[in-house]
Amino acid sequence: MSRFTAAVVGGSGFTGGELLRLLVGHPAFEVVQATSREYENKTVGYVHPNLRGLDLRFSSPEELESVDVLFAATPHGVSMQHIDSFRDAAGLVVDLSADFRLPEADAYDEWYDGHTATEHLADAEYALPELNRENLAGADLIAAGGCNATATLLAMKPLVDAGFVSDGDRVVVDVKVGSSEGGAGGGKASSHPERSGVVRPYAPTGHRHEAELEAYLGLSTAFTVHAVEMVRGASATCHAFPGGPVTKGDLWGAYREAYEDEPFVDVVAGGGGTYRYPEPKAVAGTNRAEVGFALDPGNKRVVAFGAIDNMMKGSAGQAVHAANVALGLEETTGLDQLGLHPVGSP
Amino acid sequence: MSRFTAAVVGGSGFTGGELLRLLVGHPAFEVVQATSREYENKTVGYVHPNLRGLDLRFSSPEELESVDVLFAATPHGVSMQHIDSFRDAAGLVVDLSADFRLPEADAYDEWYDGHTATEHLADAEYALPELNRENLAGADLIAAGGCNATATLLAMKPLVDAGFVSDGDRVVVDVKVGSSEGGAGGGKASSHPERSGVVRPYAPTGHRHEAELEAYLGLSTAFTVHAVEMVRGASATCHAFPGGPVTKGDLWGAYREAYEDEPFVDVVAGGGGTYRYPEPKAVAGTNRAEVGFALDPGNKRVVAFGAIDNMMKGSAGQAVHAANVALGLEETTGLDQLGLHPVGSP
Amino acid sequence: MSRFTAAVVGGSGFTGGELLRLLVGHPAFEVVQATSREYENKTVGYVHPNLRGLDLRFSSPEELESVDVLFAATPHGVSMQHIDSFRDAAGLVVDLSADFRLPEADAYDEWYDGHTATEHLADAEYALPELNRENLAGADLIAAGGCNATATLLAMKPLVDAGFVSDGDRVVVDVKVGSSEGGAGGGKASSHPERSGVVRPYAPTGHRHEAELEAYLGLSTAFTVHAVEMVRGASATCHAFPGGPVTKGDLWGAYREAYEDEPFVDVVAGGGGTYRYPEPKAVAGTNRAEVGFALDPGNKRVVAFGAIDNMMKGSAGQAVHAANVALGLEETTGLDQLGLHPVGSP
Amino acid sequence: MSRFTAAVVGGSGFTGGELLRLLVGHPAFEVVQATSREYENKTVGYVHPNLRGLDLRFSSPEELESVDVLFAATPHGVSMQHIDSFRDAAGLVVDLSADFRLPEADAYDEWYDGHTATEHLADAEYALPELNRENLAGADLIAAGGCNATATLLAMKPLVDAGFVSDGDRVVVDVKVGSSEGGAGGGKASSHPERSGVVRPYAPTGHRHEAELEAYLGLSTAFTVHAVEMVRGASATCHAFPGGPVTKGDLWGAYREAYEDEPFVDVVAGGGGTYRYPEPKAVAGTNRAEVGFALDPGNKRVVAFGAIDNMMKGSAGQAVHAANVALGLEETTGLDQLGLHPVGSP
Amino acid sequence: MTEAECVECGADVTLHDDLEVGEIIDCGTCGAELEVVDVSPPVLERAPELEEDWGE
Amino acid sequence: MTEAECVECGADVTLHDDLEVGEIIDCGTCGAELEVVDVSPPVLERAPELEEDWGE
Ligand SMILES: NC(=O)c1ccc[n+]([C@@H]2O[C@H](COP(=O)([O-])OP(=O)(O)OC[C@H]3O[C@@H](n4cnc5c(N)ncnc54)[C@H](OP(=O)(O)O)[C@@H]3O)[C@@H](O)[C@H]2O)c1
Ligand SMILES: NC(=O)c1ccc[n+]([C@@H]2O[C@H](COP(=O)([O-])OP(=O)(O)OC[C@H]3O[C@@H](n4cnc5c(N)ncnc54)[C@H](OP(=O)(O)O)[C@@H]3O)[C@@H](O)[C@H]2O)c1
Ligand SMILES: NC(=O)c1ccc[n+]([C@@H]2O[C@H](COP(=O)([O-])OP(=O)(O)OC[C@H]3O[C@@H](n4cnc5c(N)ncnc54)[C@H](OP(=O)(O)O)[C@@H]3O)[C@@H](O)[C@H]2O)c1
Ligand SMILES: NC(=O)c1ccc[n+]([C@@H]2O[C@H](COP(=O)([O-])OP(=O)(O)OC[C@H]3O[C@@H](n4cnc5c(N)ncnc54)[C@H](OP(=O)(O)O)[C@@H]3O)[C@@H](O)[C@H]2O)c1
Ligand SMILES: [Zn+2]
Ligand SMILES: [Zn+2]
Repeated sequence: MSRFTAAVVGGSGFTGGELLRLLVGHPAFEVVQATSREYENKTVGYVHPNLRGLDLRFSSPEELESVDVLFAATPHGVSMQHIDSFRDAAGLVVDLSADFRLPEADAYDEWYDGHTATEHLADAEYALPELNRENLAGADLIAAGGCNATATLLAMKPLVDAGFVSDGDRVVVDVKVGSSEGGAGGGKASSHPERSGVVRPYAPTGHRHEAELEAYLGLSTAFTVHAVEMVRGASATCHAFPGGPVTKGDLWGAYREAYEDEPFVDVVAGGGGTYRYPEPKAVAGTNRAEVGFALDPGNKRVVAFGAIDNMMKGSAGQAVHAANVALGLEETTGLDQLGLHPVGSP
Repeated sequence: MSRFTAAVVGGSGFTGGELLRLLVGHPAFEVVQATSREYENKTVGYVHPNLRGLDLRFSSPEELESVDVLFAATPHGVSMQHIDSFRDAAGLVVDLSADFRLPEADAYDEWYDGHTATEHLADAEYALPELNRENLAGADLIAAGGCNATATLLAMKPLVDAGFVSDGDRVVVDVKVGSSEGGAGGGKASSHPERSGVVRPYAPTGHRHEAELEAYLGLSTAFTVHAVEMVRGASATCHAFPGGPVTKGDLWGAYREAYEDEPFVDVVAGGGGTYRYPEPKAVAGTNRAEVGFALDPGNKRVVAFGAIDNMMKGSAGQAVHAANVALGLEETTGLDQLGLHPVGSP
Repeated sequence: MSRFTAAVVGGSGFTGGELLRLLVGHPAFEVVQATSREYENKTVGYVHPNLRGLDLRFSSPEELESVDVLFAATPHGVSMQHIDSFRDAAGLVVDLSADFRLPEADAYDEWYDGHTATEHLADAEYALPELNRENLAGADLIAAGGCNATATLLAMKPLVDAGFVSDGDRVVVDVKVGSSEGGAGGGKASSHPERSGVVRPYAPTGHRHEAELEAYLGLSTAFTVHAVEMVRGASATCHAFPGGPVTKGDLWGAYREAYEDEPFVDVVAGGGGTYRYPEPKAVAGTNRAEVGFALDPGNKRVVAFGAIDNMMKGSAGQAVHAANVALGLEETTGLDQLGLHPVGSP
Repeated sequence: MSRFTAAVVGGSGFTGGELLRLLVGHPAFEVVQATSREYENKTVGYVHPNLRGLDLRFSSPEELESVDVLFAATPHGVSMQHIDSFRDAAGLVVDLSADFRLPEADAYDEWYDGHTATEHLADAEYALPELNRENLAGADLIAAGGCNATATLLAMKPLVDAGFVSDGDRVVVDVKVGSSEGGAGGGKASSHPERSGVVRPYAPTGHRHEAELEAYLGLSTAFTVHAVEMVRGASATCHAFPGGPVTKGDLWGAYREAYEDEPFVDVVAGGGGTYRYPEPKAVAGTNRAEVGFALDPGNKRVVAFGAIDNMMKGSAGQAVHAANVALGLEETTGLDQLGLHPVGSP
Repeated sequence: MTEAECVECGADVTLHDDLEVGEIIDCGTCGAELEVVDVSPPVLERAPELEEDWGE
Repeated sequence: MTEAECVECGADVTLHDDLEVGEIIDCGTCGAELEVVDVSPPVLERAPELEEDWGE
């Protein structure tokens, strides 16, 4: 197997830590740098106790090593600002922030605070292979999707592809997420006593991930995001109202068509036992997604579900998956982690 | 203050325990009986550790004492079967099950397994004072609402009353609930290792509480209920699409109109600090409801929220509140519990 | 009933919030001031969502109102510094910090950073009525105990009183506490993702509460404190090795002797059902303590348990209880909250 | 690499599921059978959602396939009863129950309900390689240790080996465990509403794992086990009182000596950052153990900590590790899972 | 080994040899619980569902 | 004590005496954070919001 050197900018953060976990166990990568300004010179294990065994210290993002692949796991706006030096340092840049997720500069004016490096937008490819596999091979700038967007895109894609939901239709997306979505820097509302046990509408309307749904599925969505009691996990419940009649068989057909060859997606839709629909805890720690659906004939509604680990399939795992595709590696390399059963609130 | 004797049938269950907690602290009630078949002759504190101080033992439901008020906290179907003896034993019967919640016998054929005591349906009053106060005074058969229905009814009522949502409109209701909703008898899926940390679509479609929304607000709803990590709490997120334009001021007007004189309802809609929208943990252990809304102009959507303690405002608290009204007591008597802050996952 | 005015210095903190909750529901108190520097002029409900109904805004601790009772819920060192103005403002000062808990100035040099207002130490009475009731009547400076110390004192007192454990004996105390013990200001280790689900030895040795055990029971203890997953609660497991033979009957005798007339202490020691030994969640939100024991004849060991709500019996509740005694009120006034069942992780 | 066929008796249980997860990902094993009476003919994924991808159905334990290695993950007493057929079916039997853990038949009379297959006891080897590596090579009956015993053995072994604690000394062991320890069959006390958020002394005295400490370290321990809020994890806090003076340097020396060559043990003892002492959540899902210590000079005490995943290092992981040794495989084969960070309450 | 079609999702379900009428198996694709109503040739039907009872 | 109308929900907000321009208070009804932009007579405006930053 060919081997590639890798750097993680923002290695002390939550998704940066996940990247390190994945790359350290990945047979084709060798991690040569992880940056942190706050923890410069501290061992990686100081911050990430699961990586105590790793013989690596954080270094400054000011002095980037030259590598094959640079992963950036920094807050919105940082990659935009440093994209030139990132691309100088590495042939392939994989960014986990929103900075290169949307194809059009305009969308950044509408949904974010504008864009300051628009000349790179045309080079960027959306990382989710289930949507954009064909454009990833050989890409040199990849933008990992938003976690809530990813859960929703995977849940809705079969319905869109099969034509059950289309352009004008308004889909209600009700998302539940864990606290790791907020990153390592959390403020007062993220303290354990305040954040524990909540069902908290933290983004009741106007969520930025609506833009990704629009851009990549052409879908109008009305998003509401709730913080719930878990650390890892994003679960999207999408309420769609197809124009015409749909049967369970139609739905199975659509989901099978979309995912039967996908290595990371399981369709879970109403079987027996305890786990009948997608659940984030079943995929925590893995790059897997569970998607599924339920039919509500009385309301002419299809409820589509998508459950992922926000930091994995929703971010770092998706990033590594896309890098595998871009570099011509076997897609699942380094991403064969299995979920845990039983498991509490991971 | 006049005093009333009370019995709790199903006193060893979850809502039965809540009834006992409330009645024991209620200045106008004296509890003379609590039934349980499984725990007959055991002290109430054997089952409910918070009531260790109570000098009362469970007795058989076969031998009902004659009391002023009989509260029944038994599974669906039990009250129907025993309603004659319940009404013989007490002048006022307050039932927490679904057995007398719906006004029409037909609805029981559609949503439940039919009804075997239809002759009592006409006597029954729906317990929620915010909807039905005027009919409760002097009632002698009262049916406490469903918990998910209660959260939704309280969230949506102002929008219906103000005419922002009307008959034909389809409202998507996405509910998140705690494990106590399943009652004390839980099976495998309710065991701690399997139930912990879930975001589990347990009633993806076809939820029976749609019937109460139809009956009491004339509203068509498309319900989906998720089990999430908490023991107490039900939180309804209602996605409504008013026909015409609505402003924040309109919404504040509608909610204030509906609730400014209500002793148990707080409107929480986007202020500052950590707690900006309704949250179940803020009302856990109390008879309070938090309701609120957010406006999504882009999607022409109003998101309405309702958060309650499923066993309190959603059941036992609502029952005692209704009994207070029926008996001519001050409405808040015995129901002045305050929530806790901070609190984890109550 | 006589009525007293009260102020809460540090009203925006966790125990300050509990004081407010208790005093607002207390028939003999009227809250006239709650201070906060950070939230000056904001409503109390902005910080404490359970007190939204309260018509009071935080004011500056620089301008203290003249009141009957001033409660201080500030970090260690603050009361020491302001004790003169506190005592000027109020006839009775009840302090929740450690500043006046220990009788001897020396002890502050050993366990804390010394003491700067030693002239008040002689006036201070330790708040725990179960230990010090006789000295509280008429006191004008009261120091609420430490929460871990309180749980341990209540668990061990019967064994000491009965002579089963004595001076030279070394008792191992293994404590488990919730996240609210850290107060509202928590840092990174208190963020939800890092703090969730831990069994974290946060004070493996050298815990300051050993000093209170020494001072008030004459007991040498080897303390270890673990943070575990809950917000409220402190549970002390005390491993004691009596010199001579002890029977279960002896132990029941000792605990009954100590607590049968105590209004807030329940002895729970190995009965049937699910709740056989003291558990913090059964007393969360209340001023109650559960204490109990198990006999280990093979190891000649007695295991003594104490479970409380750290912010209630372990702090604010204890403070109000002591104030009731000091002011000649019925001890239980305003402190009749019952625990919840079922309840999750409160 | 040589390949071995494997069967899991009790494959529908919690540790049976972990065995399947490990064996499916293990390059040297091929799983040919998983038994369950309750789920006969159902897919493995019906019970274990993390193994949906596995093409295997449960079969009856009455019809055992002939394999190289049979793993038994059945309740105490079952292996004893079927040991002859187990050993007929496989050259190597690895048992996860207590049935062959103790070397002497007498000990079963004292701690369990006696033993009915004592003739096999002499063949059995204790699985924990850190204690018994030299006897595992070529073994054909292996008994995985108890989970609480494992956490304690690993924590205490360095102190015993270094002579800081010896025979007569009484060590207090205070254990905190997750709900998966109870297995999949849990009753009422294990239901989510009752089990959530507890600090529950479930085995206050007389815990059977004391026997393993006695047998394998020659140590007298006074065990108390608490159920706390987590699903996976066992954490032992051992309070030891060495006869003579001990320094931190001595302790570091002892732990390093014991574990520096061990692939699965990390020593974590008071460094910086958030994770300073052993924590079960840092090792959840892995075969790793964290051990550490704190010195309490005032009390002449050493506090030793051990944290593991009860189902992994405390059972299935230990079993696979021992099988690797017995079969002459690289010890870490199939056991390279890394923990997660951040992670909630796994 | 024989196969039959799942009535829920249409996937092929592999059946073991000593199939008996009344047995319940789950579809490996959709997880539906299927009852064997005939054995030669095998015919499967959706088995009656056992829902968790959520009172509310 | 003076009063002013909350610009968010229309409720009356009671104002303390020594009100200063730039102070932020919250409306007792809707909780909105209001900035004092003038004192005589008092004028309140919605204060710029400080959102929790959720990266995702
Ligand atoms: N958390 C999720 O679930 C999730 C999901 C999808 C996408 N994302 C995206 O992934 C990115 C990282 O999120 P996160 O949750 O991992 O955040 P995080 O935990 O807050 O970590 C941010 C990291 O970036 C570094 N950093 C911050 N400012 C920097 C600067 N100006 N220059 C260089 N390094 C800087 C920080 O380290 P130092 O400050 O020490 O340098 C830290 O290592 C974000 O863009 C987020 O939107 C996150
Ligand atoms: N849990 C909630 O959040 C909630 C919310 C709203 C409404 N409700 C409704 O309230 C009712 C009670 O719910 P729950 O959650 O409290 O249930 P639960 O915990 O299962 O308790 C049921 C109680 O009924 C008794 N019981 C069962 N069958 C009986 C029979 N045939 N005759 C007499 N007593 C019988 C049981 O005791 P023995 O078996 O020992 O006699 C037990 O005391 C249900 O109708 C439910 O729909 C519950
Ligand atoms: N939490 C517990 O479980 C517990 C148990 C037993 C005892 N205690 C003791 O109770 C006290 C309070 O603890 P907590 O957990 O409630 O703390 P907290 O949540 O951090 O609250 C501290 C309060 O003090 C105020 N404050 C801080 N510094 C101040 C100063 N220099 N002058 C005036 N006010 C100041 C803060 O408000 P502003 O900064 O806005 O003014 C805040 O209201 C501590 O001494 C603690 O040891 C706590
Ligand atoms: N859980 C832990 O953390 C842990 C840690 C260390 C050691 N252990 C030990 O590991 C063993 C398994 O524990 P667990 O927690 O995995 O238990 P569990 O979840 O209850 O599973 C028990 C398994 O054994 C099967 N079984 C039960 N009785 C049987 C019988 N008579 N013949 C054949 N199969 C039978 C069950 O399936 P069917 O009934 O469907 O056949 C099930 O698959 C126990 O001995 C336990 O002490 C467990
Ligand atoms: Zn199928
Ligand atoms: Zn307002």
